[in-house]
Amino acid sequence: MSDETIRAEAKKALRDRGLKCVIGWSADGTPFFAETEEDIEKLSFNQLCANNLVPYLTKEIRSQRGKTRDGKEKIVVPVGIVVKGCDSKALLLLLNENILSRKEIFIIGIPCTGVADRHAGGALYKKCVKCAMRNPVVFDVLASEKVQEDTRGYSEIEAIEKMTTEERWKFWKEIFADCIRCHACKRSCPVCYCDECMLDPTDIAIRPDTTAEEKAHRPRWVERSVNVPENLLYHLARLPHLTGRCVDCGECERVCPQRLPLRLLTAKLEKDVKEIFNYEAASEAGQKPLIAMSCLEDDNGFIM
Amino acid sequence: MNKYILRKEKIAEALKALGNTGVVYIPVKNKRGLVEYKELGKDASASDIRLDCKPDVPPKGILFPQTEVLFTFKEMGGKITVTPVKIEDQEKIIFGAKPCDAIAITLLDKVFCGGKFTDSYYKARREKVTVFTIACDGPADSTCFCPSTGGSPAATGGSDVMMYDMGDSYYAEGITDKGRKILEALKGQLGKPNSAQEKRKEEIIEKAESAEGFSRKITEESIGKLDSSFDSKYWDDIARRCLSCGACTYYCPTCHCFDINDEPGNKRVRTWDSCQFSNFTMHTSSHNPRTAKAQRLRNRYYHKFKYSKENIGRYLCVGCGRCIALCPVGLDITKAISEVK
Amino acid sequence: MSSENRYIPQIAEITNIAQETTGERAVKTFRVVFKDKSVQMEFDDRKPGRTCMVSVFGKGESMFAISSSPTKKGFLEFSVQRTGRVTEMLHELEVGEELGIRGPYGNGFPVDEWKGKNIYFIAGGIGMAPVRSVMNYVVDNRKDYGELHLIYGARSSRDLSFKAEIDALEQEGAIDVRQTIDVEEPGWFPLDNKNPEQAKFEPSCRKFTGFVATTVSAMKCNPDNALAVICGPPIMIKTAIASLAKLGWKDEQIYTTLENKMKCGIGKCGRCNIGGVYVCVDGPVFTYAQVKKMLNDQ
Amino acid sequence: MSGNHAAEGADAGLVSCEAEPRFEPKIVAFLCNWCSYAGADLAGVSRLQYPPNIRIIRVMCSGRISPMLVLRALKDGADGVLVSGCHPGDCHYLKGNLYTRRNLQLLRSMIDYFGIEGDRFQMSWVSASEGGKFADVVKTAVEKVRKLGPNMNFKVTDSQDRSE
Repeated sequence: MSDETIRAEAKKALRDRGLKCVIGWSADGTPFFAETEEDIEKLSFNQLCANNLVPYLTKEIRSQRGKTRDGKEKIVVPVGIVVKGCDSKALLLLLNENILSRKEIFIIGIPCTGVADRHAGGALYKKCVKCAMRNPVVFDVLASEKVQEDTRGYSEIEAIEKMTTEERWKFWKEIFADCIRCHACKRSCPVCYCDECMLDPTDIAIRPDTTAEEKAHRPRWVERSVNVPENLLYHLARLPHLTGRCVDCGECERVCPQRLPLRLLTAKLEKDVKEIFNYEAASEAGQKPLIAMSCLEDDNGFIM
Repeated sequence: MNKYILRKEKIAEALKALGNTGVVYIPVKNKRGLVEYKELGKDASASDIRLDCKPDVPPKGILFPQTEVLFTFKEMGGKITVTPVKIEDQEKIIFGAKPCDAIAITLLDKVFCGGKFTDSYYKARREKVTVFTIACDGPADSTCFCPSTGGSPAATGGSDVMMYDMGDSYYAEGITDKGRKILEALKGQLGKPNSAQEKRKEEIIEKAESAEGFSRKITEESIGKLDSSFDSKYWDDIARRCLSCGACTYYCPTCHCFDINDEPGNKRVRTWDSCQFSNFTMHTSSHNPRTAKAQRLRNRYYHKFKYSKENIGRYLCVGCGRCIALCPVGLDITKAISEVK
Repeated sequence: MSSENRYIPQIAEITNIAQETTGERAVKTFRVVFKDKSVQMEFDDRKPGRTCMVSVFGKGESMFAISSSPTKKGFLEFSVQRTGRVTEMLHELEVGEELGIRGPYGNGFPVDEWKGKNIYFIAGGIGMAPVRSVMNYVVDNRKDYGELHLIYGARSSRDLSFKAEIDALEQEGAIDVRQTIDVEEPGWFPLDNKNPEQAKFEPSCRKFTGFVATTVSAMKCNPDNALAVICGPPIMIKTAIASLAKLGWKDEQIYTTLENKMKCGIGKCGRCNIGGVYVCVDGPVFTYAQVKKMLNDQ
Repeated sequence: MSGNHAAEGADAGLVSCEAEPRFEPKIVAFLCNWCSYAGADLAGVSRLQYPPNIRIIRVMCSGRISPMLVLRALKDGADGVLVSGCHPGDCHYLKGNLYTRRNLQLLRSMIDYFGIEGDRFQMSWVSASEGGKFADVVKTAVEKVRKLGPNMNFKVTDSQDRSE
């Protein structure tokens, strides 16, 4: 039932708002960029449609930005996107961070009952078994009725916290010995949109006017060697960039070809942020970023 | 007459015997459900060997490790001393490879040891590796397409010993001298094949030649089409979904691109690299010949089927299908090459 | 011997550093001598225009053309522009310090096929480094070749390298030298970039203002029994070739060097390919006819 | 982890003045220029004794310290990291230390979560007039890290390294 609504709404928006394209999924679950009415016929939503499409939206919008030759701001052609509940939270986070502006996007929301885990032969993805964000939080139109949401639990995180330090180190050392640094987690993350990433030594945004000093003295925070210390630094250093920003859409864990439980990292971050700062990423529109705010009343915790 | 029967319950024993001649790598399922090659006795025991499926991780890392120190250097008062790292010369046995992975090793040989220059690190390891391959019974899973690349479920390329599944035992046959010699040494644990098993083996080979059961394929004619479709807009359409991560190249048994960097600790380190990363071809002048995702994706497919045919006379793809299985956005090399116009 | 380790650099000591130009994009010419004399002999009987991987230990390696001619034995010279991680450190090295060299790599210029021909050397900016090696080689074997012309362009007069050397060649009359700069300066005859053919200037005028391609058109380089060697930034190569084409040059007569990011230098790391061609082993010297056939990945 | 690490800590700078050499940790201390560095200066001027294990790096404000600097220090061999700044409200730049508190507090719980002892990363507020407090902060920090032993988590041991 929701496929017809998606296609109807997408077609209407494409015509009325002159969208550049509608980003959605095709029936086999792969991301699909529908640019014409007959493309839109291929849009669909089912359990295979697991990708978070927001990274594509960010690229489609930001690639249109910039100045025309005579110095005026380029006009951004709006883009349509189909979002599940967790995708919409990521989208709301980007709206709150002014990376995207609301008028540039037409959002078709789909209340989601869970997507398939591609490594487990179509079984429900672990994150979707108990999901607190099934209904989209920002949308222009909904493709079906809202569904019942569960409450968010952190049982797995508490289990790890109860371990002794040695056990935890052994647990994580094994995981990071298997990481092959293919960057799938970073590239599929909706809130990871920097042009230049400090976790990838080759990722330098060189422009014709970049001076020799800039190129020579850009620190290599993480080396290219793939071993436990470098992998540990890569994942450990990625977390501060996600503090109060990660919405737990679960893409990093879902796309990881080595099947590393990366959500155990982001969920711990989320739990800490809620406990210490009583802050939840993308909880409402216009919310200020956690790290960019300063507050006199924060408690000092372990600070001497 | 180098044909033997290895009963399945005797495999642990045979592996122990092989362990005396060198380090044995066997496919085992790791804690997260990924079948990969682990060292027998160190990270894996013979009982959890998995010979019934295609390993998720190819044996490439055994011959061409992801991180490898080339040499270390010391600087004293402007004077440099370079000490090469001693290239290991342990005997290694890969037990339970699939035919596509074995052929992939011969392709890596062509890249690293062919042409004007030879890569001495790879060559030193390669000379000490023996490959025991187990023939597949038709496609191992839905992503396999080895017949389209000149291989087959029972191809013996790159294998020293070929084994066929007889149900309760394996029919082992030495292909190369190294394979025959190592089988001779194992004679104690092996039996002789009877006529029924000989016939069964012929059936397996025959079925493999007929490429029965392979729904996924790339035709020669669509590969030929690549010459004219370099500038087709099709590449932009499919590359729009690509996330530029390195998953397809790191799991490909024949992808061999690497990066060399000097790292703290005064060492020059070679690591795997991926042509899909955005700065793979970035010049220091900021000019980047393959700056668009479409150019990079096209370059990978052309390298596998057109450029390799021109340079080493063979396709650099063995049809194992791992890049199809692992792509987070469902990009499919067989679909792309068949559909591009 | 195939088992030789191709990644270990040979150690060489810097014996002389010539500051060619100063400023942000300074160019220095490093003269280096191998510690191991037998290695030096191997390098001495090379073709001009071959390249080497120069190691600055701790920072990395980069591929540079050997800018000294093979006729000058016993040392190698590299003219390096300060532009990135390795070159910035290289520019801080002093005489007596050591660096690593791997090579020689690349095919070099086919000078034997050029016997008896007139040669136009057309260089832009740091493109002068590979041109210098083949130009000096040709000058040292002057009797084998016809007329020699050099058209050398840079951003400004301060950015022109090898001044003394080029002036000396001009005094000896070995080469007809024309230099051009992008930005107007006194004493440099201004050419009109739009229609260079109508430029009127005395044949003895040596210094011009205008792009290299403009000077090529203004000089009306004669394609009969001639060939051109063009090195420099991609845009300059494109426009210069277009000017030559207008003057009736055929693609096989034009040689150029292509630059790509290189890490191994021996055709293994899969990075410097244009289509199926690996620039580090199949190039860097190609005729324009070959370049046109390559699938344009530029 | 809590065994006597004298043997293993051999490369960690042994002070052999006592009978039995004990582990001397290397601690990187990022001190904010206006308060903590001045506090350290005062401790020195007034001859207060505190362990020599800290390597002081002066920064203009504790807000300058990004989590990456702390992690990279730990990875490059520091056994502990101390970040010290002005008391909340005293910051020369008004809010620098507030950002530090919010930013680095989570870092400590993440480090602990990974099995790298949380005590390896410590923070303190020391004003320009608190020479005594600075000496105490350094003493407690060094003792805590000494108890933990050398930082082995970021060492490449052959078994971990995938490069065989």
